[in-house]
This record gives sequence, structure tokens and C-alpha cells, in this order.
Amino acid sequence: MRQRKPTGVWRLLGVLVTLLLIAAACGGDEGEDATTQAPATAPEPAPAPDAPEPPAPPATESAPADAEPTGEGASDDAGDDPAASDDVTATDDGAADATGSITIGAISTLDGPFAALGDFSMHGVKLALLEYGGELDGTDTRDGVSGATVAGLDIELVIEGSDATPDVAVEATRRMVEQDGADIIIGPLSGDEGLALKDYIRDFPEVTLVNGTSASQDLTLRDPAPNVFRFGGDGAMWTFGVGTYAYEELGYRTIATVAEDYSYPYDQVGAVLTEFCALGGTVAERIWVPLGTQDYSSFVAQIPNDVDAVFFAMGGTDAINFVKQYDEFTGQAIPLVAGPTAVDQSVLSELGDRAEGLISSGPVVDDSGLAEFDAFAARLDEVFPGQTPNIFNVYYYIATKSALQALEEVGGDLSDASAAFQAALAEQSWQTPIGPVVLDDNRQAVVDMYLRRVDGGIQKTIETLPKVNATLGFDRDEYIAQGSFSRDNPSC
Amino acid sequence: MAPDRRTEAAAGGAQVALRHLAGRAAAAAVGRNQRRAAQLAISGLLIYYVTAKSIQISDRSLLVLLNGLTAAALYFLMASGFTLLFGLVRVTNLAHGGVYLLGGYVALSVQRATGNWLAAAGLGFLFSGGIGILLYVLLRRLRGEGLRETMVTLGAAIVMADQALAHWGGVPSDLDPPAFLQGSLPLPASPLLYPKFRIAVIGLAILAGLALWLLLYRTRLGMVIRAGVDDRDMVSMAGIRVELVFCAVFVLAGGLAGMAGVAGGTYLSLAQGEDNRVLLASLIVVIAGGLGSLRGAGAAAVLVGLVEAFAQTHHAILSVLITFGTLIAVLALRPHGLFGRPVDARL
Amino acid sequence: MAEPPIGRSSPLLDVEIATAGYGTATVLDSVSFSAGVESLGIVGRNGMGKSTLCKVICGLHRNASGSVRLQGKEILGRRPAQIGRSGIGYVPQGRRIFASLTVTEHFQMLGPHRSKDWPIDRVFDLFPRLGDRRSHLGRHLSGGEQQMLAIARAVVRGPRLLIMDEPSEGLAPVVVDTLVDACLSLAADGHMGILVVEQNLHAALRLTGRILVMVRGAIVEDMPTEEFRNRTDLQELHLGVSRSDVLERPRQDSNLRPWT
Amino acid sequence: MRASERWRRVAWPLAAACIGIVVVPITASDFVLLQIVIKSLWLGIAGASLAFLIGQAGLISLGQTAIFGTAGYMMAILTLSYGLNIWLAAACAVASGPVAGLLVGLLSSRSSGLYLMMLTLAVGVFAFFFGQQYQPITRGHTGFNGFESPVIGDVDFNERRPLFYVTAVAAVLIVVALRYVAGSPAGLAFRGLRDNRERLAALGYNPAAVTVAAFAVSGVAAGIGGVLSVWYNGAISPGSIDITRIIELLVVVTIGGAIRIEGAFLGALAVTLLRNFASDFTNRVETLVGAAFIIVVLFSRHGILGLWLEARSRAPQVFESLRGQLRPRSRAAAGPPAR
Repeated sequence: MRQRKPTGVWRLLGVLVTLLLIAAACGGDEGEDATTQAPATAPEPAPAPDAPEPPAPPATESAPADAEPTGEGASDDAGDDPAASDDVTATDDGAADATGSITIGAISTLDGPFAALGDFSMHGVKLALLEYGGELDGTDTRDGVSGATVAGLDIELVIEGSDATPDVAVEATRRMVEQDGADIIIGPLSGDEGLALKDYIRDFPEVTLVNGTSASQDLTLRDPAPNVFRFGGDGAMWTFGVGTYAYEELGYRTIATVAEDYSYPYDQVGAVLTEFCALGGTVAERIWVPLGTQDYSSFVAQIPNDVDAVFFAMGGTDAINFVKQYDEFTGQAIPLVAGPTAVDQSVLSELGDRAEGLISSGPVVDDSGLAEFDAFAARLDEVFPGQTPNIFNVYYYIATKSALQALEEVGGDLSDASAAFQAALAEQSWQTPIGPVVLDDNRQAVVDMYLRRVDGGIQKTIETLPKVNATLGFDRDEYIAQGSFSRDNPSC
Repeated sequence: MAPDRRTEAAAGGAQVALRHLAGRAAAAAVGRNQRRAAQLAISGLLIYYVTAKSIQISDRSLLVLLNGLTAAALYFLMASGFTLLFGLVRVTNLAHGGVYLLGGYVALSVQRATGNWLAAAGLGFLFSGGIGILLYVLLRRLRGEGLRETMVTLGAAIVMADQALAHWGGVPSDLDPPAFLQGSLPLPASPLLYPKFRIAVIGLAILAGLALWLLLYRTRLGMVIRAGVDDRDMVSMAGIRVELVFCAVFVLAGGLAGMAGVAGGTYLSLAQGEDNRVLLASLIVVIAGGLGSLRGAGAAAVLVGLVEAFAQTHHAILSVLITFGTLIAVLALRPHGLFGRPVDARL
Repeated sequence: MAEPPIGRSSPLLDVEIATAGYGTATVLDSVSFSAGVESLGIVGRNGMGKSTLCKVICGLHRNASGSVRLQGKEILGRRPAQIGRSGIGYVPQGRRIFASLTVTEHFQMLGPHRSKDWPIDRVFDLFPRLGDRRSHLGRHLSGGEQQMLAIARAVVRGPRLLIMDEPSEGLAPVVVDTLVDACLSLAADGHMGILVVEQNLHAALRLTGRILVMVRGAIVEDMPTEEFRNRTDLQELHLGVSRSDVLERPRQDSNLRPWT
Repeated sequence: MRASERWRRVAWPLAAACIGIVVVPITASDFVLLQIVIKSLWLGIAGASLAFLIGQAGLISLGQTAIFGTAGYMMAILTLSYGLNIWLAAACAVASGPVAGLLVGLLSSRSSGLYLMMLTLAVGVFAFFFGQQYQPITRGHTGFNGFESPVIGDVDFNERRPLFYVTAVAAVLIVVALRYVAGSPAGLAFRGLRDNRERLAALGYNPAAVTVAAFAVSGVAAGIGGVLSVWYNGAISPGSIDITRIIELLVVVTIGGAIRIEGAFLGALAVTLLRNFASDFTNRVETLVGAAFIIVVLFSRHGILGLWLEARSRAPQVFESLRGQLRPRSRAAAGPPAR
């Protein structure tokens, strides 16, 4: 008698599941067009600016565009697209593509521990699109922007989230590239995601990846991909100048470092130590904290009593926990020097008074006085009330805007594997909210960094460090030869 | 001077403990109880190792001990409710971490609105208790089907985490401790301090433990709960509406998790992913201690907390491996945990 | 309400189970019998469905269809707590006393559910052993003590019908005798019916007035115990008890009076 | 008659699978083929190892990601760190699956039920942390990137269709093999473990040995799943075996239904579809996934597969007469007494 009750619900569930399966089948149907038509049209000269390129596996999105020459294909499409009810984006995209549109896919960490940073990133993307006539679809992070145009072409924004793991990032990106037909990808947020996406996107030369905030050096430093661009710094560049400042200005001779145990903090610690040790400083202890640790008390306890300062490199929750606990356990007896994201504006308000006076280096300061920065800050607050500039919204903004500017310059021409567009993108040189940017041969930005101090809850400039490059001013070959930073590299 | 004396005392204590253990291990070996001998030998080595290490940086050993106890306190708050719930209702509540997070977040909202930590803690406790009722209702019709109940709580955990993200966003945040628990106390013979609130958390866990003990061993409800842990069908057959007791335990477990969320949200912080982390820790504690055993939860909380603190201090990089390795070893040697009896944990 | 007279005319328990089982396996198939305020025994080999029958009556096994009425009220499909309150006491197979409660707590935990007729001293008069061990935990009791506790736990609620599943299982003959005596004295005042499932034929023969034989989920024989005692053919057929088994234990005819 | 019935039972699904292998790559788009079909297949293979443990042996293991990860890491380490021949590496990696399964089984051999679940959870989490922290072997948090699948002549397994054929054939083989094991005397012992550990012991089996054997068998499937996941992702990192993946595997098997091995593939497909397309309907994908999961579990004992079986058993007389064995159950469920 217990099994009797839920019959109705069961039936409903059955219907739901069936619908799902039908939806899946339709996805397949839609694909059928792509696979059967793509070979037929591939040899033809590209009829539309955004036509697919022969070497790449045909992207689903291109199917409708391809279909134009053959009436049969077009009618097929007309018949099938409505059926693909499970995938509204793809349908819209297909329709828009016929009249000429460009799809931008934005990926950031919308789930998991870095979800807040994902929100910030998307603010930056949307802000750039708003400058091109777009309007917000809604207030949620996953709500897109519609109506933006560049060179007369509509810009579609597709938003995907990951949870900061490479596998999920690749799948999300694959969805944007192959399902939604994204031409340009903005993102991702974290370092290892960036490396994974570099490998993926290399196989799609016509798609362009403009990095968000992934700060892995090897995104551009070693084995770069021709269609990957970074308009910001990497983890080491963001930390540039701190080691020297600590040695020369602050007079520290021995330091300890506390950092999360993965590649991004390795880069930060590596950059600090490279400078600091070159000047004659020594590192007494390198403490690596496993990711996912919340209670830093036992790690604070390992800091030797006799060091001059402690450099810490962390992000988000970890930074908050560390600073708070360091304060509680030591009363800040030994001064702290911070990594760039540990005192990023995105966590400053949560750090509160404890962050006052912390020295760090980084790309974003609040008092640079640049007109572009003030305009950006004002606009950000206007569109997303209460938001202030931080590394995530600024970088995603710069990435998106650079792409849009390059698109404008080439008139939205993405033919020939986006060759013209990528060339224009590589030539982008403009005054961003955080200073001028130009790209080097690896499509890696050379940008200004700032030595900064937390003062009154904002980052104030100590010194502007102009034109920091990917090798921190060292000889390129030597710098690359010393290998990726790791737990014990550099070995000073 | 002082450290030396403490070192000596510690060494002496360890020696006594070791001699005792060695004796028992030998006795067990003579008595052909090889497993027991192996267990004793392993614990002996562990004690020896820990002592040796704590002498090594002796001005930090008190701190490490306190850290271990603080962690243990948080784990105990989580684990006690979890173990009661499992013991009585046979539900492996994988949403326990979600309750922790939501309890903490509700308290955070209340504190932001009122500025009062105690009010925040109280409401966090009540809210989590309310979630306990919701879970109870959700699981009612699956009673007795352990695996399906577990799966439903897993689904609930996924929903809770996402709802927490939707309502409180991903920005990590923390509660401010009440004024009288702000600041730190100096640690003797060490340049380091110890935050008052952490000590209060240890106190809170001890209080909660005492209250639970009184409830379980000094009231009729407690008798019914214990009887239900042993055999809930027989409690039903005694005419007692065991469902009401179940509901009460759901509320209690939820409330305890919420309290842990408030405490953890104050001395650590609240963020996405915390639910899984805390859930994992409390699962470890509950299982290592033995399902349904309050005493076991207490002992295992202390064990896990201390092992974690020592491992983090002395082998930072491999600390998590040591913690989980210990758990695996405990469970492989004692499949029902330290204090567990072979209860029917069939799913 | 007047006490129903002893006998089968006004059944205390009326069972008509169509089927019961686990998943797709049927364990009980068309079981139907009535019991008055009498002492009724169910015998049969292992796996014939006797324990399942007890559980179905008590509401502990819910995959069953048909009807079970206690004093005319349908109880099949009710929750065990309701069934317990409506007047059934259950002494399960394997005793299942509360391992972590003391003997006294077994009675205290019942609170208002304990019958006023059963002050704790009366329990200890019935089972003096339990009185000696009143502050011991359930898990520290011997098998016989545990069985006494299980019976006492069911009885102190003042049930109309006491269901016992294999009460003599795993106990020494001497202990079994003690238990049987206690049960006989319990039933002596004629207020309580007893339904006992037994493998131990001796205990069953001593304790009951009527015997049902269960084979593969169905009742195949129903006769007074006196009659069954002499039907060694049936005993052999349905229980696999050979004549020598029965004779193994010296007969104490004075004790072998049927319960009436 | 029995033989023919048995044959029919095997033949239909096998024929369906063969048709699927032929038809799917023709009809599905590249994206659907890779991200839905192949993903579901390898996730299903990993799930099948768990479905086998749960459905056949009653062992709810959360340590399958450890086995899966061992094989995956083995694949990556042997080729990327040691430059071993890719086929040799693949063979070693697949072989490491049952070995890892054996180890997990040995650790859990004395546990059962919930304790086993938790012990294996600890093993799974240990594997994750090992991957994350023990850098000399595992390269830490970053893990291995840039894995290239093998190429034989013109057949490049980095391409989607070859990868599909490999994965699909592996999936079919695994289903056949696991069903074969389930039908063999060993399968009887496994079910004995599931239904009644004590009785199994009374029958002269050693439950611990049976547990270890079940884990080793499941390790084969998990190992193959792990290797294929590396071929699919071209990478492996601790993120591939973290706690969310542990949970995902459990969700896959539960949604699909562990009652049969095939349920895992159904569950994998459902989860993959949800993850890929749910964001078109809602901004709160995870809530949707969680809620869908709760609903399936609440209303079906054996996931989607259970719904299907139930629907079939309720279907008109035609089916009723064909599947007589389901009748007692529906009669038992016929409900309250007539009077």
C-alpha cells in the first residue's frame, strides 16, 4: 500500500524524463545538420564573415551560416531549430548568425569557493559590453547582456561557470565554443583552468581566448598558443617590486613566507624571493598551507620568532582567515607583507582594520588618479551599485574591451581563422583604467604595476612600477631557464 | 628554565604512558591477542612520536595542544548531533554540513542587523533546528531505507549549498565575537597569544557535551533515545511514538550543527565549500568514534583534532594525508570505530 | 467492557493474511487463524515464515496484505507504536533488549505506558534474577536474564496478547523451565492471551493449549496440544523431530499439563 | 527454453548497443558526441563499477574515485613523466585499476554498510589529497595537462569518432563482463554478501575475501573509466577526483539505479544532460540538480531504471503475461484489506 500512493507523481516523473530524452535526441538532430552539411560547404569560399574554417572540427553554431547557399539545408534548419527547444541559446544564435552576429563566451568561477570572484568578473565583462550599446538582461550573474553591437554586428553574450577545476572549465568552454558557437572566449579566472583552456583552445584556431585573471605564468611564458591573449599580468608580475621594496626601503633581511600550496602562490613567492634574495636577503622558512585549510593557527605557530617580516600569498577566504588569525595569535608582532590578491579590493572590506598598513604590489590601486580609472569606478558603481574596482572586474573588463576594440577595427571580420582579428588584438595598445597596455610577442601584456599600501580601507599608491614585463625585467632566456616556480624554486 | 621543566614533565609523562602501554601490549601478545597487541603498539608509537615532536618546539606545544582542542570542540559540536541522529534514526545526514553553513549565515545576517552576537547565535540555533524538522519531514516516508535516506540528504546538501550561494553570495565573511570574548590572552612562555573566543568554543563544546550527557542519562527522553539507538522497533512496540523522538533528535542535531556554524563562522569564516569540509571532518569523527556513541564522538574529536594540529605543525604539506591516513588505519583495524559496537549500519 | 470469556467463540486475535514477503519473495501465503484468550503455539521448521507472521502482526513487517484484527479492530497497516498501545506485547526473537539501558531503565523508559498493575517490585517478584541485577546494563546480562527482561518489558505494559518469538532459543533447559513457569503464572489469571512461536517442542507442548503447524507460509495443522503431543507422525513430518528426540528428555508428566 | 530466454535477454540489449555504436556517431553532432555521449559513456563506466558494487555486492563505496584516479594518474604519469609507450602505459593503467581495487577492498574487507561507506570515503578523500599534496609524483594541484591520446596510422584517438568507438566498445564489454560475473557462481557469493553477510559466512564463504574480490572486479571497470577520462579530458588533476566527483559518481548511480549495471549509464546520461542544458532554464543549476535528485530518490527505489521497470510492470496485459515474475509484488502492493 505504500507503493500505491505516488502513482501520479511517478507518471509526472516519467513524462519529465521522457521529455529530457527527447530534448537530448533533438540535440542530436541539430547536430546532424552540422555534420552532414559542414563537409559539403567547407571547401567553398566563406560566404559570411563568421564562416567556419576548414582545419577545425566544424562548430555547431556554423551550421545555419553554412546552410545559406543550399536552400535544402536552410529549410532543414527552419524545421529543426524550433525542435531544439532544450537549447534556446543555440537557436537564437543561429538566427542571429544568419544576419551576422558574434558570440562572446565568458567563463569564470560561478560555483564553489571562488563564486564571489566569478560575480566580480562578470561585472567587468558586462560593463564593457554596455559601452557598446548593450543592456543588462537582469541582475543575476548569469543574466546576459543584449543589444550590444560592434561594426554593425550583434554581440551575443554567453555566460558559463566553472568551480575552479580544469575539467569543469574545459567542459564549460567546450559548450560555449561548440554548442553556442562562441567566437571569443573571455576568461578563465584561475591559473590551472587557464592552462587547461590553452590546451583546448589551441585546437580551435579560429576561436580566440582572451584571458580573464588566470595568472599562471605558462599561459603565455612557455609554449604559448597563437590564439591566447593576456592583457593583464601573471602571478609573478603582480608581485613585482615587493621583494626589492622590502629589502631596500623596509630594511628586512630575513623573511618567512606563508602561502597556499599550489602554482599561483608559488609564482608570487618565487617573484618576491627572486628579487629579495638577489639583493642578499634570506628566507628562513617557507610554509605551504594545503588548499582547503581554514584554521591557520598551526601554521602561524610555525613562523620563526626571529624573522623581520612574513610574506603571505593567499586569496579569498584564506586571506581573511589568515590575516584574522595571524592578528589574534601574534598581535601582528612581526610585520606582514601581502601578495596581490590577499589584499585585493574584493576582500579588503572583509579584512577590515586588520589590513591597514599592509604593503603589497598589484595591478589595481584606488588613488591612481587616472581619468580612465575614475570613470570605470563611477560607471561600475552606477550599474552594479556598491561595487568597487578590483582585480577581477578590472581585468575581465580590459579583456572584453580589448576584444571589442579589435573587433571594431577589423569590422567584425572573423574570416580566415580570425586572422585579421587576432592580428588586431595583438596590436591593441590603449589606456586602460589601470594604465597603458601593450602586448609582447607571446601576446602577453606589458603593464604598469603599483607598490601600494592599505590606508583607510583602500589601496594607496606608494610607487608606480612602469612597464612590468613577463620576465620581471630579467633576461628572458635566463628567466625561463630557471624553470617554473615551485615549493623550493627559487632555492635561495 | 620553564620550558626545560615542562619538557621533563612531558617526557616523564610519556614514559609512564609508554611503559603502561608496553605492558599491556606485551600482555596482549602473551595472551595471543595479536590485534589488540598491534593496536596498543601503534598507539604507543603515536604517543612517543607526538611527545618527541612536542618537545622539539616546546614553546609552541601548548599552542598546538590548544589548537587541537579547539578543532576538536568544533568537530564535537558537529559530530554529537550527527552521531545521535545516526544512532537513533539510522540516517547518515550528509546535509549536516549544509545545516552548519546555513546556521552560520543566518547568524551572520542577524548580527549584521542587530549587532548582537548572542541574538545571532540563538537565531542561528533555532533556524538550524527548523531545518532539522524539514529534513525530518522530507525523510519520513523513506524511514528504514538507509541508502535512500542518505541520498535524499545528499540532494538536500546540494540544494542548501546552492541556496546559501544564492542568498549570501560567494564573498567569504565572518561574525564578530561578542565584546567580552574579543581579543587574545597571552600564552605562558611563548611570544604567541591565544584568542579568547577559541577558548570559549572549547568551553561551549564541553557544556554541550555535559548537557547531552545529562539529557541522555538523566531523563526519560534520554532513555528512550538510547533505547532507540539500540533497537528502535522495540521502542515502537513499547507503544512509544518513536517518530516524535526522531523529530526531536532531528531538531537537536540541526541545532547543534547550527551552533557549530555560529562558532565556526566566528573564529574561522563562512564561505562556499565550508559545508563539505566540515561535513567531512565530522564524518571522520563520528565514524572513528563509533556510530551512535557520544563518548566515541568526544574521544575521536579530540584524537582527530590533536592529530590534525600536530600534523599541520610538523608536516604541513602532508598534514591532511596524515589525518586521513590515521582515520583509515583506525577503521581498518577497528571497523566499528573506537567506541562503536557492531550496530546494524546496513544501508 | 466485560472480560471476554475464555475460548474461541470471541476471538482476541483474528488473522487473515493474504500474502506477505520481502520484495518479490512471498513468505506468507493465505495464513488465517483466530485466537482467544488462550495459549496458542505455532511450530514449524526454520524459514517457514513464523517470525514473519509475528512481525506482520506487530506491524514491524509492512509488506503484507489481508487483515489482522485485535478484539475486532483492524491493526494491519498501523504503526508498531499504535499496535503496541492497542494491547500487543512482543517478545522478539533474539530478545533484542536495550543493550545500553540498565534493567531498571527498561521499565522507567516506558513512563506512562507502563501498566499500573505492574509496579517494579512485582516484576522483580516474578523474575528475582532481574531484581538482583537491576542496575546492570542490558548487554551485561546473561541470555536467560535477557530473555526474562524481554518478557518483563512486554508484560509490564499490561498487554491483552503477548507474542513470543522463540523465547527458549539458545537457552539452557533449566532456564527454559524457569521461563515457562513464569509464563504459565502470567497467563494464569486469564486476562492475557499468549501466542508463542517455538522450535523447542517441549517448551511448546508445556506452554500451549493449542498448536498450529506452519509449513512454507501456510497453516497446515490446527489442533489441541494434547492431540499434537501424540501425533508423532506430524511431528516427524513437519518438524523433523524423531521419536528419539522427543524421548531424549525424560518426561515429567506432572508438568506436562496443557494450558487451559 | 531457458537457454533461449537467456539468449533473448542478452541479444536484445547487445543488438541495441551495436546499432547505437553505428548510428550515434552518424547522427550526433561533434559536440553532442563528445560532451554528451562520450562523457556519459566514460562516466557511466566509472559509475558501472560502483553500480556493480552497490547493486550486486551491497557495498556502497565512495572510494571508486581513488581507483579511478589511480588508473587515470597512472596513464598520465607513465606517458608524460616517464615517456612510456602509450599502449603499454594504457595497459599498465588499466591493470592498476583492479590492483587499486584490491587494496581498497583489503582495507574495507572487515567493514560493511555505513562503516564501509565512510571508510571508503576516507580512502577517496585520501586519494584526492595525495594527488594534491604529493608533488613528486602527482605534480600537485595543477596535475597533468596536455595528454595526447594515441594515433595508429590514420586513426587518431584524439578525434571524437575514434574515441567514441573505443569508449563505446569498452562500455559494452564492461557491461557484458560485469553481467557475466554477476551471473557466475562468484556473482552468487556477491549477492550473498549483499543480502546476508552472516548466512554467506555460514555457507562457507569468507565475507572478507568476497568483499575484496568484489572491489577487485569493480576496479577493472573503474580503472578503464579512469584511463578513458584522461583520454577524454587530455588531463587529470586532483580536481578530477575531489569530493564533488565522489558525490557525482554516487548521484549518477543513484539516479540511474544500481539495480542493474546499465543504470549507471542512464544516470550518467541524465546528469550530463542536466549539467549541460539546465543552465538554459535556470540560473540555479545546482539547486535543480539537487532537487531532481531528491525527487528521483523519493519516488523511486531504483532510480530512473526503477521507474522504467515499474512502468513496464504496470503496462497492459501483454507485458503482464510476459513478466509473470513481477506479479506477486504487485499483488503484495495491492494495498489495504478488502474489508
